Amino acid sequence: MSFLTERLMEPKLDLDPDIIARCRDAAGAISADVQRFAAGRTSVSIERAVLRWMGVEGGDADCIPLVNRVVDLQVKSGLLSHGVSLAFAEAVRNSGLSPSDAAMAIVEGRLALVGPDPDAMEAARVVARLLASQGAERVRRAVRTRSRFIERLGEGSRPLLYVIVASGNILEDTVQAKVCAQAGAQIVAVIRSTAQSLLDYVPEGATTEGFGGTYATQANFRIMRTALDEASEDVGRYVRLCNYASGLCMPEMATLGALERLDVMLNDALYGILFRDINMQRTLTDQVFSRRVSAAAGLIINTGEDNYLTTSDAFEAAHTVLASEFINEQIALCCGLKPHQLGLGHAMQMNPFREDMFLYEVAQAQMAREIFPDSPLKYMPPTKHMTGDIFRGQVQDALFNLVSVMTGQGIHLLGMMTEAMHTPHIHDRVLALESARMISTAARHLGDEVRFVPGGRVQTRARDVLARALTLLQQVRDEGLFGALASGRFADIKRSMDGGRGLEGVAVKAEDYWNPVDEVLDELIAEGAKEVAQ
Amino acid sequence: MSFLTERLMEPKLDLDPDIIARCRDAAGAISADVQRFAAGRTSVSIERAVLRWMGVEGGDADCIPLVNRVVDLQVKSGLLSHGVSLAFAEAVRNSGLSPSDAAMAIVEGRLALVGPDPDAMEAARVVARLLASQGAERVRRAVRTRSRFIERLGEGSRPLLYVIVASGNILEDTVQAKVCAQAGAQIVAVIRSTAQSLLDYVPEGATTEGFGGTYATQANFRIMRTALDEASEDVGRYVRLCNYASGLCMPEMATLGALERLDVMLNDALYGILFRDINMQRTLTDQVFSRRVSAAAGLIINTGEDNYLTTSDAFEAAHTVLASEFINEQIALCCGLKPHQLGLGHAMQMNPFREDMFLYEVAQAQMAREIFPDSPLKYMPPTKHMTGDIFRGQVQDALFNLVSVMTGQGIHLLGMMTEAMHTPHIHDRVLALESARMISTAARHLGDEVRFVPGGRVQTRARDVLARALTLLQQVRDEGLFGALASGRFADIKRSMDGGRGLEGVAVKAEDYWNPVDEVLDELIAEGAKEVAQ
Amino acid sequence: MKRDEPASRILSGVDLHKVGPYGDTLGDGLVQVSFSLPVPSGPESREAARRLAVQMGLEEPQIYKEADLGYGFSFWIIYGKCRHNVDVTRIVVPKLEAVQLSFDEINDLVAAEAGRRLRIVGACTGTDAHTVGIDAILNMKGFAGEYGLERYPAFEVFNLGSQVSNDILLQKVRDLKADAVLVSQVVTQKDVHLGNLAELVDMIEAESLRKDVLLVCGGPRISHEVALELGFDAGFGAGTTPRLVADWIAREWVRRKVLPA
Amino acid sequence: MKRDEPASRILSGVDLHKVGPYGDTLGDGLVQVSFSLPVPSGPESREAARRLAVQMGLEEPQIYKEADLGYGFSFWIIYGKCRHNVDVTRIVVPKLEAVQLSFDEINDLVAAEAGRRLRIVGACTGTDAHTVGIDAILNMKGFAGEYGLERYPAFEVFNLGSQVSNDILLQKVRDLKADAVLVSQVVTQKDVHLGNLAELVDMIEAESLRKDVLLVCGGPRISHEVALELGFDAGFGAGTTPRLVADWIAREWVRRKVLPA
Ligand code: B12
Ligand code: B12
Ligand SMILES: Cc1ncc(COP(=O)(O)O)c(C=O)c1O
Ligand SMILES: Cc1ncc(COP(=O)(O)O)c(C=O)c1O
Repeated sequence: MSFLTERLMEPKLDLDPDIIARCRDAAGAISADVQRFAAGRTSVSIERAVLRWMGVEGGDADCIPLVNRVVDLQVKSGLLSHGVSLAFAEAVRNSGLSPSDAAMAIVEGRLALVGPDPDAMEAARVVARLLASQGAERVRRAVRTRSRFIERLGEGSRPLLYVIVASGNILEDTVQAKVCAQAGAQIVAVIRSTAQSLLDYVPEGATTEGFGGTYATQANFRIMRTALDEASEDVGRYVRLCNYASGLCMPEMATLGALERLDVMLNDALYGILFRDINMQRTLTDQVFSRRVSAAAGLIINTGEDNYLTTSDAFEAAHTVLASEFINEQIALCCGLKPHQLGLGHAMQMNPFREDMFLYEVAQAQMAREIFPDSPLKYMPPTKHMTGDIFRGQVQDALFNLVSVMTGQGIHLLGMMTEAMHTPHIHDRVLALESARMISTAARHLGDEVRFVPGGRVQTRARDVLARALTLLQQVRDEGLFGALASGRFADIKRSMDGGRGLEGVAVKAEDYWNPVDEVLDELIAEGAKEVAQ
Repeated sequence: MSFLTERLMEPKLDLDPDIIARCRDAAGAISADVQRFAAGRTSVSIERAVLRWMGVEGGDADCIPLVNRVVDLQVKSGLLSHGVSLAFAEAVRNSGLSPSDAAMAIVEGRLALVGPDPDAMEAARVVARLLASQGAERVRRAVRTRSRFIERLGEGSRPLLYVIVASGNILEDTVQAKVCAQAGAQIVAVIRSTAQSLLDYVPEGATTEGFGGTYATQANFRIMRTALDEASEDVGRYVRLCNYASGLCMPEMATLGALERLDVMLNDALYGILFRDINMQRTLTDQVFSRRVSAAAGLIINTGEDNYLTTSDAFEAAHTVLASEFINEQIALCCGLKPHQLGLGHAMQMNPFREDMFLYEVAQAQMAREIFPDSPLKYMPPTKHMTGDIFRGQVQDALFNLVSVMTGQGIHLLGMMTEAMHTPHIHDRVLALESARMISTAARHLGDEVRFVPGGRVQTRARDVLARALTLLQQVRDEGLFGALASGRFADIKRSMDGGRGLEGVAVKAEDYWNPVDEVLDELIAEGAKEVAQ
Repeated sequence: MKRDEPASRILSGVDLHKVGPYGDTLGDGLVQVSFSLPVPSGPESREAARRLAVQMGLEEPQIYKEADLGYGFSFWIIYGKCRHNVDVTRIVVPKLEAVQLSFDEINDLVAAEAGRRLRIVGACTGTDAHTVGIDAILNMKGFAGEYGLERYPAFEVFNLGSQVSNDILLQKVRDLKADAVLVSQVVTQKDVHLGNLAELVDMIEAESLRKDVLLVCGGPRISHEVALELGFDAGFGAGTTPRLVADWIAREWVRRKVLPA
Repeated sequence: MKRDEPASRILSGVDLHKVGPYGDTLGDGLVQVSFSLPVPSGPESREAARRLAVQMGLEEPQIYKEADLGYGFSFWIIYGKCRHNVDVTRIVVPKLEAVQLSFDEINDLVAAEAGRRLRIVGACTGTDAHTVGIDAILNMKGFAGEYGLERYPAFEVFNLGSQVSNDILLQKVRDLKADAVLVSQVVTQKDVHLGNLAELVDMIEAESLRKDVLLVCGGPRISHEVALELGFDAGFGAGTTPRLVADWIAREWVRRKVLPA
């Protein structure tokens, strides 16, 4: 496993460590609450993810994933709260079929999906554990392959330059991704087709038709990983692959990412709640499972608080981003993720014509680095104030690129001059990469050379935002995260406990709820922790 | 008269004041030398300029300027060393004609050009003084008009944004200049047609055909000043006009600039010597006259050492620019110019792909500000490393714009994304102005907020360059400026004492050399100095 | 020579019958073009890029940037002299009338003519989740310093939010007896928005509701022309301010009351 | 799927008979265009801009930026789908052969075939004062890590510098019995360089020196094709390195010695 450790610059903002500690305390309480809530629940997607860990792949004749068909049967039987794994393991044990064949047999009615008799319980558990540990073996292999790649090829200097491909056609995406790699990209993210987060299944197969993005499927993950492995060899540098563990299938996406050696995944329940109107109970529950999977598979997660500034004003609402980063950090740590796996989101979204905006953006970016010194952070470019003026856009993005190097960001998403217009054309990314690389080189040690005037605009701004974040975090702690979302504390958007999509897929766990993956995840996470300790 | 005073930021580079003082000493010695040399000489262009001050305008039937025809007669008579003014004044006195009519009469052979008899000498002097003081009156009026404009309308915040127009057609230029003014330009420079600096006359009339620029003529000056006055009213801000007092007609250009209320003029003998192969004796002599005219007329001069970095490497040769600024400063002060009239040239010309180039450019720009705190400086954009990639160009220029605000430059020439391709298209300037304005606003107080690490890369670089500038200045002092130019100390170009164009137009002044303009200039300069003192 | 005086008067050379691009000299036709080609860079593809420029009507095309992007692609920046021109005097554009009424006038007009609040149903439809635009028009807070429609006493606003399917929207239109339907579409890749908007028109027509409602759409890639083609009554593009929409709804509603189609 | 494998193979869709622009999907034809118009912005000029794009062969042109520049001008940024395409298989381009000889090989070749140094006269002519380019080719120091022609034992170089009139150049060519003349032209506004270069060819022909010298020109806007059209023997554009020029001169000189025109 590789670690995204950057040299941290000397702190420059004179932030009060006590206030930071109090923010962490409040966020810790919020997170504990969420954790408690999620611990008592499962969801259809968690159960489907469990089946995927246990080796079920593929779809039925109509391309409906077998995992959906199987879990739906369990739901129909009213047994979701017990989980699906034991019943499925029992079916495998009885039939002697491979997991996927067993699933197909169940779907076709050739095999029953009924929980084991009390006396078969232990045998079913054994089978379940065996299948899950086969999944774990694949994940371990993926982790090892990644480590070896990085040891052999390295992955270039920080910040890691991150671009998206989004043609809708996975074949076209692979070529575009390779072009990006050659132009200097270090992370390539495949953006999903617009509606995918609302789908309660993961589509099957290689796909060539998507809108505003390409469907995330296991086959597409594999195709893209292969292409990027080739590109990595070509450019002599490991190129990471990113996708989304987000939306209604968050747990399954994380699982597929773990199995198919993705390296980075966007993962943030708050994003789904606020921007996709996904039910909060559902997605916060799903998130715990997904983050544990990411922790286990050495994935970096990217969180989505940068998005708040697309609906709220970046100057006024900067503290909401910081507060959310604290919450996301605590939730992630609870799930076993290590700080170096946290690409906490933030963004440069201020009106470029605002006086001293550059100073405030520097303050915000520098603050994030100082408060989360061991996390790579994910720094998003200006998007909201981008216009159809591509020439102006190049300038806005150049300023962003400079703030990024100056403040030592870890993951740097590239701004595109055509942001306000379309998903990027093939050369848009190359031009953006060139700008970012030029600026990283030209300003390489700027961060080392610059200090801010004590008590000046930059320091004052940072302290201000931190103070407001503390107030907000304490309010959220008092209301609870669910309450805070209901009262519109983030992104100026209000969501209710029972509103949004996907609540029907949540079940309070029965007394005897069990699945083998939780155990396997504990093991993998412990192994990872040992490695870090070494 | 208005003053380009900017708030100087606190010094940040910890430069040694003693080294700076020693640089000034050396430059002072160099300048005294040049001044001594020039004081003993006159040139055809100085004499023509004297006639222009005395009121001669217009051309003969072939559009050859009357001043050329008259001075050529004087040259033919072998009397250049005595100057033309007394002979001309005598002709006016004898004929009772207006200066231009008298000139025409001389050209047409209807009036003789012979020096006054010894007993008419005093009367001729009186007439000469009268004519010259009429010129001075026009200049005073221009100065007053400018002051009133600026008092009434102001001219916007610093740095003054400077753009060029260069369509070749003065009418087209006026429209383009107005578009610039509306987009935020504060200085509009009309670039001259390519070969004009090599012409030993100033073309006559409004012109619509030029290559790489528009001819500088008195009529064109007037047309453009009128257009910019209209634009100033439209935008509620005085827009300055710039042209060149440079090339073989340097003294006349300065004179026309003074008469036609130009506000800024590029003026640097070194540029002509190095880049136009103009003879050094000629242009250094001409320069003293021109700078005194600029001093008298409240013109800002821009010097051209930025150009060195188009032939030399900007990293290696940075100290040559600084050394040249010291020399230009001392020569200018000797000529009566005040520090606020000195737009000493420097430029951002480093390879954008060089590591830490941004830091070194900041060091250079900051150093220039700290060493010449009372001068506006003229900061040139990247030109040499610009390519046909307009999208990259926008980024290079954005970095330049940022350095400019960050270091508090006074006059900011705008970089064009199309620099490597053509003189600007109408929207090129508008896009450049938008970028510069956006960055000035967004980073308004960046300079106030940032300090450099003591002994770090930025400070070390600045000290290094300063130390090397001192060594160079001491060498030049020892060799003399003429010798230094001969040995290629600037811009990697060698020029000889008698080489280049225009030497034949220089004459060592006779004992009795006299002209009325020198006196008038002394008066005007003294008036200006009084005003500054107030 | 004032700021709003057309170039034609200043240069006294612009022939409005033949308007073409302007670089730095009237008639130079200078145009900048950039594109990628799915062939590697090199002399042959350089010629191909040049020929494309020529086909586009660019004379003397100058290739200023040629970059091999790897994996069989190249990128080109070209300038050339466009020989096309347009007779501007003959252009007639269907367009929305400029705003004429103020906040108060709009409210007064509706009060006088309708005697009730007009019911407005707004939504961002299909899978589109971009609510900022429609919210800018509808929310109290408004946009660019203007109040949104919710602030007008003249309107009763039902903002259904994002990702609303046409089914549900139709249902609401029926239930709420909407006077106007405001649909936002921001994601336009592969023209998803066109299908989605056209479907709504069909559904509304199928329900014979067409003449009862004003059908309005908006979004950064929407224009009034496109809206009309799709069967909407109006379309509003990038930078639309709420009053423009309020004014159009109020006046159009009154116009239809007075002279029904 | 290697870096230098053409897209055609990877997507197995690129038809080399019909190559057109590529945005993000094969065949989309996407092109970016920008230009100013000498008319103020507004609905009519927007339509004019759109029609120009259509005339250029852009389908579904999208206007992404429309700016009024004041004083009767407007600026436009447009994207559209270019319907033109080019048959790349039929393109044949006159081009300089790639460099084949090394520094030493060039010197050896000249030593062997000429038995003396070739005399090279270089200048930046007319009123052009841009010497950096010609110096990059001629000076010892060279360019992009390669030695300039002065460093080659094979050549004797006379660099006349800038602003050299064709008269003086011709004089020197005669006096020095030049084997090759290298002319640089950087300023190209209003095509000044073309006249200047053509004049030199005429003058050299008039003096019947044409067959005695290799006539070479260079500069950022010069191409080999343009050079041939003007009557030169070769032309070198932006980014030329000295060895390319040295190689061409040496081999061309030898070729002519062996088979005189
Ligand atoms: C903010 C934003 C988001 C936010 C949206 C938050 C929210 N609640 O709205 C988030 C982060 C959620 C988001 C997500 C995505 N986005 Co988005 N996003 C943007 C962004 C940055 C700004 C859009 C915006 O808010 N503009 C400001 C508003 C005020 O302007 P407007 O929408 O044009 O509205 C004005 C007018 O058009 C008009 N108007 C608009 N609607 C209506 C309706 C009526 C009736 C009327 C009268 C007027 C009107 O009035 C408004 C005021 O003037 C743009 C890029 C950009 N800079 O434009 C990308 C952009 C729109 N997004 C894009 C994409 C592809 C997505 C995703 C689909 C990507 C993915 N596959 O994951 C996702 C998923 C969302 C989805 N399915 O819709 C693309 C769309 C490309 C295209 N043309 O198809 C863009 C252009 C970015 C890009 N270059 O790829 N996005
Ligand atoms: C440096 C420079 C100057 C310097 C020149 C110093 C000097 N001694 O050379 C100075 C400051 C003096 C200058 C002045 C002017 N310049 Co100037 N200048 C430039 C600049 C910034 C860089 C040019 C350069 O050095 N390139 C680097 C060299 C290595 O590249 P190159 O010339 O292309 O040469 C290579 C190849 O082309 C080839 N090559 C070139 N010549 C030859 C010859 C042969 C035989 C061969 C084989 C190969 C060859 O090999 C070289 C190595 O690869 C460009 C903008 C830019 N970024 O390109 C403007 C530019 C060239 N200048 C321009 C102009 C207009 C001027 C002025 C005329 C402006 C004015 N009216 O005052 C003045 C006057 C000078 C004049 N009359 O020529 C314009 C030309 C516009 C046009 N296309 O017509 C440009 C493009 C700037 C602009 N956008 O306006 N300039
Ligand atoms: C955390 C997170 N998840 C998901 C997405 C993508 O949106 P969706 O996949 O829901 O369309 C984003 C987009 O920014 C995000 O930040
Ligand atoms: C001081 C100075 N004079 C003159 C010029 C213009 O050149 P010319 O007028 O000689 O063509 C420049 C160009 O940068 C300059 O810096």
